[in-house]
Amino acid sequence: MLKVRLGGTLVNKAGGRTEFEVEGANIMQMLRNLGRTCPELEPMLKKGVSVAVDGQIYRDAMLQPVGPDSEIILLPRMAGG
Amino acid sequence: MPLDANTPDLRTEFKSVGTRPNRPDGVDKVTGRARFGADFSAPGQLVGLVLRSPHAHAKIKSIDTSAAEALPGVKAVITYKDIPEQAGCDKDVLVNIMARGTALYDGHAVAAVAATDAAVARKALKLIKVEYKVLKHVTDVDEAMKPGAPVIHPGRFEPVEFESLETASHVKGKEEKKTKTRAGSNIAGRYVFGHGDVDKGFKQADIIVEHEFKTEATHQGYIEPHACVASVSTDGMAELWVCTQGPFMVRDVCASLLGMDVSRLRVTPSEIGGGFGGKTTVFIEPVALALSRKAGKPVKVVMSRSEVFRCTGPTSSSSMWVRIGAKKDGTFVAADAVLKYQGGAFPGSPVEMGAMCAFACYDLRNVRIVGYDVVTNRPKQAAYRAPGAPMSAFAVEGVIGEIAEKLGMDAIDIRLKNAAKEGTVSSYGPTFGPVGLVETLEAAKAHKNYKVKLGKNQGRGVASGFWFNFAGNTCVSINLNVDGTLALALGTVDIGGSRASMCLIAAEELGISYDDVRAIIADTSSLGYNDISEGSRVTFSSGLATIKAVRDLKVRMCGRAAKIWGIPEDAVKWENGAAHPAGANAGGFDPLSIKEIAAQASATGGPLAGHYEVNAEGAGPSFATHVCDVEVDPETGAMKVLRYLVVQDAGKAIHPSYVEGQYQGGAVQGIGWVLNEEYFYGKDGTLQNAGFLDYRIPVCSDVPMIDTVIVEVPNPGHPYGVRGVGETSIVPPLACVANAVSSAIGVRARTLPMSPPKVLAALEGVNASKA
Amino acid sequence: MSAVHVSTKINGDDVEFVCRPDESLLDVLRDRLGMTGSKEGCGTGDCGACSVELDGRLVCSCLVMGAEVGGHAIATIEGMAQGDKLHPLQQKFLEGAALQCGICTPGFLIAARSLLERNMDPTETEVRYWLAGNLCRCTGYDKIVRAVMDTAKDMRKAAAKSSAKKPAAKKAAAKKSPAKKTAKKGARHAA
Amino acid sequence: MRYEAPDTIKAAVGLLSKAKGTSRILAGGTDLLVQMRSGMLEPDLVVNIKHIPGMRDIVAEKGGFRIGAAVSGAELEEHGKVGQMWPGVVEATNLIGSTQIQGRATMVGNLCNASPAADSVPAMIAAGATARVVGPKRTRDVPVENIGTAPGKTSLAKGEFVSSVFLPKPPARTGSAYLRFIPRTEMDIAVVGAGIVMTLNAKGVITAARVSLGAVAARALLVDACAKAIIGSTLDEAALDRLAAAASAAAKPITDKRGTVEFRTKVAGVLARRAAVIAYDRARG
Repeated sequence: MLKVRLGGTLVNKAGGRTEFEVEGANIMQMLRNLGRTCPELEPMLKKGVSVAVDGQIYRDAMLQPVGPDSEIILLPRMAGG
Repeated sequence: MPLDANTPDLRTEFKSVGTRPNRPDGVDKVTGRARFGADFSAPGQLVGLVLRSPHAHAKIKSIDTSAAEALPGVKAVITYKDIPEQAGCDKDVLVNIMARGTALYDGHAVAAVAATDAAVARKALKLIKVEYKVLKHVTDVDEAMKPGAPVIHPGRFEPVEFESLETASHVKGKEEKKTKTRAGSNIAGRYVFGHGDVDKGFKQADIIVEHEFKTEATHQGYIEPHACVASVSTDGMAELWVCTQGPFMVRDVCASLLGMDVSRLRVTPSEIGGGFGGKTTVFIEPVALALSRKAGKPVKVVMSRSEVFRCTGPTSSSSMWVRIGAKKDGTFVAADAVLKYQGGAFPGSPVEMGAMCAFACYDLRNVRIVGYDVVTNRPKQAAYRAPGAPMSAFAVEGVIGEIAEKLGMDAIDIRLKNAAKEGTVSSYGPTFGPVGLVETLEAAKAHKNYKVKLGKNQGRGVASGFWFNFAGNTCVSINLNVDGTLALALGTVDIGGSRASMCLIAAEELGISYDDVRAIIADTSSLGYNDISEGSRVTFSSGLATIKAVRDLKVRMCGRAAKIWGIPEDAVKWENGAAHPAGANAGGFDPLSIKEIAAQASATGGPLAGHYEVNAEGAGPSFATHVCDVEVDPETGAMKVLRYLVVQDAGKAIHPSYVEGQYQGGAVQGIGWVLNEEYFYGKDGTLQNAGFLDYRIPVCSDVPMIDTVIVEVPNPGHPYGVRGVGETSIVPPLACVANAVSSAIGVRARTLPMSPPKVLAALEGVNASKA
Repeated sequence: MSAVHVSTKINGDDVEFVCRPDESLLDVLRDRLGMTGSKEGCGTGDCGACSVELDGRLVCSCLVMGAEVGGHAIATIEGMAQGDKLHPLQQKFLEGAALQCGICTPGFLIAARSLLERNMDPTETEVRYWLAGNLCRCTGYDKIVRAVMDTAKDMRKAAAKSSAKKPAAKKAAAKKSPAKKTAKKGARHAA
Repeated sequence: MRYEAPDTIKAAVGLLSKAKGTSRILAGGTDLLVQMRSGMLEPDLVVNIKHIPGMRDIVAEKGGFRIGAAVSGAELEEHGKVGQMWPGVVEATNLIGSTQIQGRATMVGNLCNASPAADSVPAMIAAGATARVVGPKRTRDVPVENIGTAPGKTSLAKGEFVSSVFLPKPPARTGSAYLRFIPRTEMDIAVVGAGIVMTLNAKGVITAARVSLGAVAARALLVDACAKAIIGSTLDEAALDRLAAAASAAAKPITDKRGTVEFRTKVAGVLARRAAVIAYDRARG
C-alpha cells in the first residue's frame, strides 16, 4: 500500500480528504488507482498534476518507481517563467 | 562495467566548467548581425496589424470589415470567424488571441488585417466598424471578489465561500465568519496548503504580527516586442519565424488552434530579446498564420510597445494577508496566509505557486496558506520570473522583518533560526533534500555590505526567497565533424547565454577545448520535442541532456577505436579527448584522439553522432538571500538604492558570468517592482501607462552595482550538481527594499509600488501620529 | 502621401532611398535598407535600442524623420567594427558578459561610444546618467557599466602611450563636456 | 501628409498660412514623431525649419542671447556662455529626456508643445525670456508665459511659429535655478517643477525675484506670491518657509499616473525652497 497526500485544489476536489492509501509500483499506477478510489479527482489527474516523491517533484515521469516507504504528495501542475 | 550514457559520473573537478569564455552568439550580437523576431523577412511578405478593443469590457454586437476589405492593398481581414474553434484546443487561449462575442479587457484583439504596407494596414484598421455595447468592468482583485461585482465569465465558476480580508476572522480566533459570493463568481479557484494545527500554534506565540498587503501587476518588460513572420502555402504547409521561449509550444498550440497537422508547421525560433516568462504562450502567432492562410502570402506581425503592455501578460496583482507567531527567541510557531491573485480575464493566476513558495524558506510545524485565483477585466496574466513567488514573499518577509525589529533580533539571525534545511518538511508538502538557504544567510552575514555603517535617513533590509526550479522534456544532438570539432543542436531557446554553457559542458565531458564545440538552437523539425525555456530549466535540463548525448557519442567513438584496434569495446575508455586502451591487458595501443577518430569515421562505419531525449526531473530547488541599503528623502519620499547584495545557491555555476547576470537582472527587476512599476488603470478600465515613459522600469542611473555571491550546494539530481538560477533572484527584492525603507524612516510599505507619493503620505501619517 | 527622395551617408557610404514622410529614420534603416542592427523597442524614444549618431550626435533614430536626413551623416551599429576588427567596446561587452539577450546591445554600444568620444575618463555616475536613455531588462546594468568603464581605462592607457608621439590624444583625453552635465544631472536628483 | 524644408522664414510662413488641415513644425521632432507614431496626430503638412538660416544659431544680443528654434539641448549646453549667464535655464533644458533626446529636443519645441510639465518653460518664465513669433502679418516678441494657454494649446495664430527665444542680460548679482521631481532619476516627465531667478543688492538682500512652477496647473505658473515671500529678505528660514507655503498654496494640481494632488502640492513647496537656496548662492557668486 502507498500513502498519498494531497495538496492545493486536489483537497477540495476530494471533498476535504487529504490522505489516501492505494496500490501501485510507479506514479502512473498510483494515479490510476487513486482515480478509481476517488473519481472526483479524475478530471484533475487527467489535466495533469505534479507528484513529489521523497522531496523530488516530478511533473511527468509516470514510470518513476514508488514504494510503501515513499513520501508521496500530489501537487498542482507547476510551470515557471 | 560497459560505458554507456547513464554511467554515473558526479563530477567535482572541472577543467572547462566554471570558466568564463565568450559566448558563441556574442559577436553577432555586438555587431547588430543577430536576427531577432522583427529582423526576419520573407519575400513578398505583407504587413499584419491587429485591431484591439478600446473598452475594458464590452459586448461585440457587430464587426463590419467590408470597407477595409475593399481598400486597395488589403489582402486579408480576419475576425474570430476565420479561426473556428477546433476540438481539443485550449479555449481560453483561443478566446484570448481573438475576442469571440465579448471584449474582456482593454487591448483584447477583435480583428486583424494583412496589407501591402504599414500605411495601408493602419488605414484598413480604421475602416473596420465594430459596434460595442460597453459592460460594467472590474480590474481590482478585491472588488472582483465582492458580491455584485461584474461577472467576467457568467455561469462558468461555482460561487465559493471566501475569507474576507476585511475580517480575516477565521484566523483571528473569533467565530468563523465568511462571506458568501453571489451566484456567478469571478473566483476561478480556491487552494489550500500547509500542515499542523495553526490555531494551536498561535496559542504558543509570544508575539504575533499580522498585516494586509497589496501588490500591483508588473510586466516582464522585455525590450523586444513580440514579432513573427508566418507563411502558409496553399498545400497547407506552414513556416513560422518567431521570437519565443518555446518554439515547440508555439508549433503545437498554433496547430491545435488552427486545425493543422503538427507535421505541417515548422517553427524556427529567432534570437529572443528577453522573455522572463512573457514569451511562453501565443498572441500574434496564430493570428499571423490565419492571415497568411487567407491571404496566400507571408505575413509579418510586429507588436507596438503599447500593444505589448495592453495585451500581453503582465503578472498578477495581489491582495494578501499574512500572520506569523513567534517565541521570544525568534522561533516561528505558526504561520497563516490568505492570498488573492487576479490573473486577468482568464483563470490561471500563479496563486498556487505563490502559496507554495510563501513560507518555503522556513521550518514550520504549523502552517496554512489559502489562495484564490480571481478573474478581472485585465489582460491574461503570463508567467513572470518565479510566477507568484515575489508577491507572497513580499508579505511574508515583511512580517518577518517586523518580528525581528520587535524582538530586537538581527534580521539574518532570525532567518537562520528558522531556516529550512535538508530534512525539513516544506510548507507545501515535500521534505527537502540538500538545500542552500543556510549557506546563503551565512554568506550574506559575512559579506562586507552587511557591516557598512549607515547614515541619516538610510536603512538596511534583508529578505530570503525560494523557487522550485523545473526540468522537463529535452532533446539534444551532437555531431562529430570530419575535423574532430563538434556541432551541438539544442532545442531550448537561449535567453541568457545558455549556448555558451552547453559548449562548456560538452567540452568538459569530452576533455576537449571549448572552441571545438559550436552550439545552435534547432528548429522544431530538427529535434524531438523540447519544453519551453522556462522555470529556470535550461542549464539543468539541456545541460543534463548534453552530458548524456556526449556520453552516447563517447560510447560510439570508443567502439570505433575498439574496431580499429581489434579489441572488445569495453576494453576502451575515454580520457582527455581521446580513446585509450583500458589497462595494460587491453593492448599497447597509442591513444586515438577525437580528431583521428573523426578523420577515420567514414572509413570505419560512417559518421559519428550522439543524442539524448529525456523528460528530465530532479531540478533542485534554489534559495537566495538579499541585502539592500537605501536612503530616503523625507521631504519628497524619493528613494535611492545605495547598495544591493544577492547571495544565491547555484548548485554548480557552469558559466559564472551568466549566473551573476541572472542574479543581477532578477534583483533589478524586483527593485523596479517595489519602486515604480505598476499597471495604472483609469476609471474606465483602460490602461493609462502603456509605454516605457510611464511604465517605469529601472534605468541605468536608478541602481548601484549589484554585488553577487554564488553559493554552490550541489544538486544530487544533476551529474555536475547544477540547480536552476534564473528565477529565484526576483523573489526577495520586494520585501528586501521594503524592509530597508522601514529601517530608514520607520515607514512600512505594504502596498506596491512604494512610489514617492505613497512613501511621503505614509511618512506624514507617521509624523502626524508622533505630533 | 508624396514620397521623398533622399541622398545621405550611412557609415561613410553614399546611400539613396525613397520613403514616405511619415517614416522614421529607423523605419528606413530597417525596412527599406535592411539594416536591422538598430532595434525598435518602443518607437517613442524611451528605450534607446534604435540609437544612432546623426552628424556625430547621439539620437534615437525612431525620433528622426527619414525625409530629413538628406545631406547628413549617419553612423549605425553596422559600421562600428572596422572590417574584421571589433571596436574596443564591442570586444569588452563580449568578454565582460555585458549582454544577455542582446536586443539592447547595439543601442548601448552606440551610446557608450558617443560618451567615450567626449569623455575618456567618466565616473560611474557619469556613465549611468549618459546611458539612462538605454533600457536593459536582463543585466541590471552592472556588467554594462563595468564594460564601458573598463574600455575607457584601456583607451586611456592606449592614448597615454600614443600621446608620447602625438599630443593630440592628450587633448581628447582632457575633453570632458558631458561629464559636467551628467554630474549636474546627478546633483539635480540628489538635490 | 506633405513634408517641406523651406530655407527662409517667409517661405515657411507661406506654407503654414496656405496649409489646409493640421500642420506642424519640425525642429527637434521629439514630441512630433511620438504624437504621429501613437496616432494622436496625423498632420497634413510638416515643415522642417532646420534649413532656415539662424534657426540653429545662438547669437549674443543686447548683452543677452537669442537662441534659434532648432538649437538642441546639447548644443545649448556646449555653448557654455549661455549656461554661465542663465544656469537655471540651461540646466532645465538639459533635464529634458535622455542623452539621445538632448541631441534633438529644443527649448522652443518644449515651449510650443505646451505641456504644463515642460522643464525649460518655468525656467524661461523666471528668467523673463521672450519668444519671437513670426507670421504672415507681423513679427512680434511675446513673454514666454503667454505662449502656452492649456495642455497642447498655444496662443499662436495660423501661419505663425516661434523662430527664437531671447534671454535678456541679467542684472548684477542675479542667480537662477530650476529643480524638478521625477519618480526615477531620468527619463520621466516632471511631476513638479520649480524655476527661480533672484537679484540681490550688495548686502545680499533680495531686491527682485521671479518664481515659476510647472506641472501643478494647466500651464506653467508665474507666482507673484512666491516672489513677494522672499523679496526684501536674505533668504532666511522664515523667508524660505513663506516661499514654500506660497508655492504649495499656488499649486492647483491634478492626480494622475505621475502623482497625486497632495504630493504635488507638498513637493512644489519643497522644490521652490531648494531651488531658491541654489539661486541665492549663485546670485552671491
